[in-house]
Amino acid sequence: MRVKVKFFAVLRERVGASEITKEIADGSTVGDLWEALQREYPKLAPVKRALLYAVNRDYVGVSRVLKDQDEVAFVPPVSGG
Amino acid sequence: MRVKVKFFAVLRERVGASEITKEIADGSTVGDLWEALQREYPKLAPVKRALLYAVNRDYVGVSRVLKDQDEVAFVPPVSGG
Amino acid sequence: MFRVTQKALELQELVTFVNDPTAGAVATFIGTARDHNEGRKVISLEYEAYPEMAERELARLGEEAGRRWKIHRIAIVHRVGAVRIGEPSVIVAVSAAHRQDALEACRYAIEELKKTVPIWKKEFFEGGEVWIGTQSGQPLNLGDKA
Amino acid sequence: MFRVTQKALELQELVTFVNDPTAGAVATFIGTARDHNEGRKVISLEYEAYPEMAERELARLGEEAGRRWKIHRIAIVHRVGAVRIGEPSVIVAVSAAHRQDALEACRYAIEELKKTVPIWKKEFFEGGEVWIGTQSGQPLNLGDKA
Repeated sequence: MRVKVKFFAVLRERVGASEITKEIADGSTVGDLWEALQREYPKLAPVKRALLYAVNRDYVGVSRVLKDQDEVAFVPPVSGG
Repeated sequence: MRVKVKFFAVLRERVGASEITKEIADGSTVGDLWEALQREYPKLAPVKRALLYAVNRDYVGVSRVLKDQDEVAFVPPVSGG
Repeated sequence: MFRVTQKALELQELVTFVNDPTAGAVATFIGTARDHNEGRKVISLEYEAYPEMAERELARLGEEAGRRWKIHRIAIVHRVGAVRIGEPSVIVAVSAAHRQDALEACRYAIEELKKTVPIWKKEFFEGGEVWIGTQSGQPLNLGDKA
Repeated sequence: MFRVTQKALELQELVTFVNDPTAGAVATFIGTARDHNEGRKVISLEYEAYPEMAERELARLGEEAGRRWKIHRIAIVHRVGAVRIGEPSVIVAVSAAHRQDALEACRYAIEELKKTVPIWKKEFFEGGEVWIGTQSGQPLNLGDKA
């Protein structure tokens, strides 16, 4: 199945894209997707801290199971205001 | 000696004037002046509550001794805002 | 900027006055004439001030806020005369480098203004008019029925 | 009104939106681009958002404020793109019958916004640029040096 992945701010710059489409195995979690992305984009590999995850524009936990066509965002620490 | 007396809001309406000049004895306090005014303006006589006193635009205590040409104000409870 | 004025209050004027490049935060409070109070349907308000003293008290209040919090600038302007429903009667604007200082000083200024600054509100409601006493919104009671 | 926009923010627009004849109080907070941060001389700021989610989060925040305090209306607008020094990056406006509710809900909204709404600030300073991490004003540290 395929999901849409969105990157913002520092992650967007590291990946070099604001949005990609990614093929993943059925039953994959948000955490599985993140690990796959870390292998694919070496600059994501060292990121350890304070990421939040959103699926279809809601914050979710790392163990959330993804569905086909989900929109997934990896949210670095926010700094609005 | 003479002092200028200012009335505002409900007191102004009761006295029927916003400003008067009043002759008082040397050594009179703000409290003395207030008692004299209560005798002169019967509608002030029943006023018992929460008056503040100002001399020359500063809040003062009731025992403040007045000087010639002072500007005295009797301040009913404020309600700005 | 500490002012008692007959003119309609302009929020942006105060914000422009307090804002500066070294401030990151501006907090404002706008008191507006409300159409109801304590069960009465309010038609309009009228404010009276001891203007020279009120402006001095507003300035003191601003200085005290500056001693308590790290603020850049503060402006407090109160309108006098008739104020229509929905119109502002008072505006406080405070700038600071950090939001906590701006927010706390703004709250302090409006709270203190209501306690100490010689300004009085008369409420015109359906069926009468009344001077308001203190912050409670209750009609003024001087301890008598005159 | 919960909005993420490229356009310059207009304070009066928000205040007009939240104010109504039944409200007696409007509190606002304006975050502006400051010319210094953590010892760095800031030249300009740039904000990036996940706009659809940010607007949803702003709306949720407004609803939560409405559950916690007795407020009439709330508006939160955040700018994205380049923001020049002195210009507002975010405005919160809250109306209520009573000032405490307006002031507390306003403070709550700006505090929460900084914690949960997916918006990011990049600081352009003399000698470089940096993404800001969290409320501290510190450069973002993702646990690495990449």
